Formats: sequence, structure tokens, C-alpha cells
Amino acid sequence: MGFALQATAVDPQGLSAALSDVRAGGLVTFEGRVRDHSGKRAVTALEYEAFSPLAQKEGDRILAEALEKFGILAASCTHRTGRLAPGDIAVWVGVAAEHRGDAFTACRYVIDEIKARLPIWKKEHFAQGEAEWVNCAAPPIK
Amino acid sequence: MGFALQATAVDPQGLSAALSDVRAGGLVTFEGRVRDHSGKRAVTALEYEAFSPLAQKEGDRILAEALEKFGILAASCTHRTGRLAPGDIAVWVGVAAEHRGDAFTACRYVIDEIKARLPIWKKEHFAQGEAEWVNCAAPPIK
Amino acid sequence: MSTVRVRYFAALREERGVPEESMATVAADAGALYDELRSRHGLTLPRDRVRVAINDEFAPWTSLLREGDCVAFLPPVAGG
Amino acid sequence: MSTVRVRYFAALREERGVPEESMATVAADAGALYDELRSRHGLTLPRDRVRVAINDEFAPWTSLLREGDCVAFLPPVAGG
Repeated sequence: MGFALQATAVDPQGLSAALSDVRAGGLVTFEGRVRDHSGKRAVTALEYEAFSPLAQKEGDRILAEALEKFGILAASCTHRTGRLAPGDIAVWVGVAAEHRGDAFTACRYVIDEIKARLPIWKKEHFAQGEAEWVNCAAPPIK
Repeated sequence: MGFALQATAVDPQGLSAALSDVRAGGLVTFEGRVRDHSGKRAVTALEYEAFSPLAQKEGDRILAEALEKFGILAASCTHRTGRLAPGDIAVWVGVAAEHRGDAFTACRYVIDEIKARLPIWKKEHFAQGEAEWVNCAAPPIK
Repeated sequence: MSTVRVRYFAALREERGVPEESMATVAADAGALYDELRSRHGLTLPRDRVRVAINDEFAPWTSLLREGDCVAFLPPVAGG
Repeated sequence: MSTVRVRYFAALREERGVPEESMATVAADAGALYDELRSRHGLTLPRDRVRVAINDEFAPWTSLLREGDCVAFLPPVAGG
């Protein structure tokens, strides 16, 4: 339950189990995995760097917002840090609710806000050997 | 993968694993569980009855529609039959896509259509001993 | 006059007391067959809350019955 | 003049070459501090693509710097 940053593999089964509640009719989960490509380039690894104390606060706030905005019973989110390979789970979100509509809406809200607000960065390592921080390229000179 | 009706416990971990695809960035799943209440009455068990050959065809059609309508890589759905206790998984849907928006939309589509169209019925057994088929009450006399 | 196999599900099965039966009917189409069965067995659900499937596929109430058809009556579904 | 601790992340950390440093600055607010560091170290990201956090909380660029503040510069995030 709650938000967690962790340097070890994500366990979706354990996280789902922690959200089970006999009042809940629906559990919606989102698993974000490392893709084997970015644009047309083959990706060999992703490296996540977090500003931990602020990421933890912001993650906690996002879950609190979801619980306040939507009719849900429980929500949790876990985000990886460190070096990941294609296929690894980078982020997991789960929302339990009495009614499925609320669970879908809240789960979507949490992952959208996590992606937009959490102070976490990722560096893509490509098959050709180069590496780039996502979203951090300097703008072209105007 | 695909649609399945089954009389034994649903295995979300195995179903998720079957959808894993290194091209997929996102996996959205929906787990529908038996609630311990219905309205204000305590539920002790749910009994699912299916018209199997038609439910199988309709389930296959719903997944094919999702694959056609949305930009997704794979989808699957498993629906229980038989007698279930509160907390048991009654239906599971999983959708893998490159982009999370498509995965959410398609997963929601599949569970909504499954609930509206699949020839499956459920009987609620209440703590007081009585039992009722959901949605099957005769209309009041006008 | 044709002989058809009739299947009932859920609440309809319990009201009829059997999951299926073979019967000869003068009903020309699926709708007329349901009306016949409804009045004979006191089924409570009106036709507009029931769907029919013929030979394991959804079908309109106006479907003409053919010898040997399997006609299934489906009360309102409640999956998930 | 105040002494602050500065933290850099991701692309900014690599451009600066260190994850953090202590420094004395005459900058009055967080925005002026970033401008000073940007020109001194040739950081490529303009201020409008960077966010600042002071003492582990998001803060506006106009925040006045106080002695001992920990000022973190955050390039565009990319979680998930």
C-alpha cells in the first residue's frame, strides 16, 4: 500500500494481494515495462535516477489525491530506480474500488500524474553504445 | 491469450506473463472479484452459469473487436463458471499496448462488453439462506 | 409443425424445472415459441427481457423454426 | 551573500560533473542562482525547462535564498 521507490524487482502479485479487499469488486492495475526500442533505436537498458525524498512526497500526494477525487478503496504505486533491462517492470499502479469505472479512472490518473510530476529521470542506453537522458535534450538554437 | 471460460481458480500471474511482449510499454489489467455484499445484504457465494459455446464465441468476438478498434498488441480474458466465494476472481482482463492510453481504453472496452454481452448468469447466495439470479427479477405488474 | 430442442438458462431454467427438452411445436418463429412456453409454464420474464439463440448463435425473434433446431432462451445476462 | 548546498540531477548532474556542491553566492533568489550556475558551467537547459526544489520541496524561482538552503535543480522529468 502507498507509494514506494525501490531498487529491486517489482512483485505485481504481492502488490495486488496487498490491495485485496472483500468490499472491492474491481482491481485495475497498470504495469509499465521497459520497451526494447525507443523510436527506431534498439534499447539495451534504462537507468532511473530519482530525487528520493521529493519523489516519495510527490508519490504520496498523488495517491492521496486519487483517494480524495475518486470513489476508491485503496491505491498503491511502486517505481523502480537503478538499471533495468527490456521487459523489466519500471512502474506498477493498482487501484481497488467497489465499481470498476472509478478504478479505471483513478488508475489512469495515478500513472498520468506519476509520469508528469515525479522527480525521476531515465537514461536510455542504445544498442549502438550511446546513451541519452529522456526529455533532457537542449532546445535547438532559434 | 484469447478468451477462456474456466471452472477453476483464475491465475492472474500466469495470464499477465502470457501477455508480456518486449514491444509493449504498458499492461492494464482488470480483476473482478466477488464482493462480500450486494446492496445491504451479506453474500456468502456466487454461482455462475454459462451458455458455453455461445459465451466462447462472444468472448472471442469481443477480444477481436478490441484488437481491431484500438492500437494494442494483445488482449486476453478469462471468466469463471461454477461456485465462487467472496474474494475469488470472477473475471480477469489484460491488455498489452505500446502506449498506456490504448491499453486503458481497450481494457475498459473488453470488460464493459463482457458484462453486457456474454451469456453468463450469476446467482447470489445470501447469509440469510435465500438466493437470487442477478438481473432476472420479473418486472412489477403495471 | 416442427420438433425442436429447447434450452433454458439460469432463472428460466429454474422456472421451467428442466435445463432442456425436445418438443413438437406449431410455432412458426422463435418469438411464437417463447410465448407458447411462457404461457404453458408460467415463465415470468416477458419476451423483451429475453434473448434467443438458435444453434448456438444469437438470432432475432422473427427467425423461422426449422426441424431439429436447438433454441436457447437467455434471461438478462450478468457476467463479470 | 549566502552559502547554499546545490544538487543536480540526471542531465544537469552530468553537465555539471558533480551531483552536489556547497557554494557561496550573491544570488538573491533561486532563479538568479540557476542563471549564475548556467553561465558559469555552460549548462544547456534554459530555466523554463528546469524546476527547482528547496529543502526537498518544489519551490518557485522567486524563492529567496537563505543561508544553508539545499537547492536542487531538476531537469524535465521522465518517470514511468
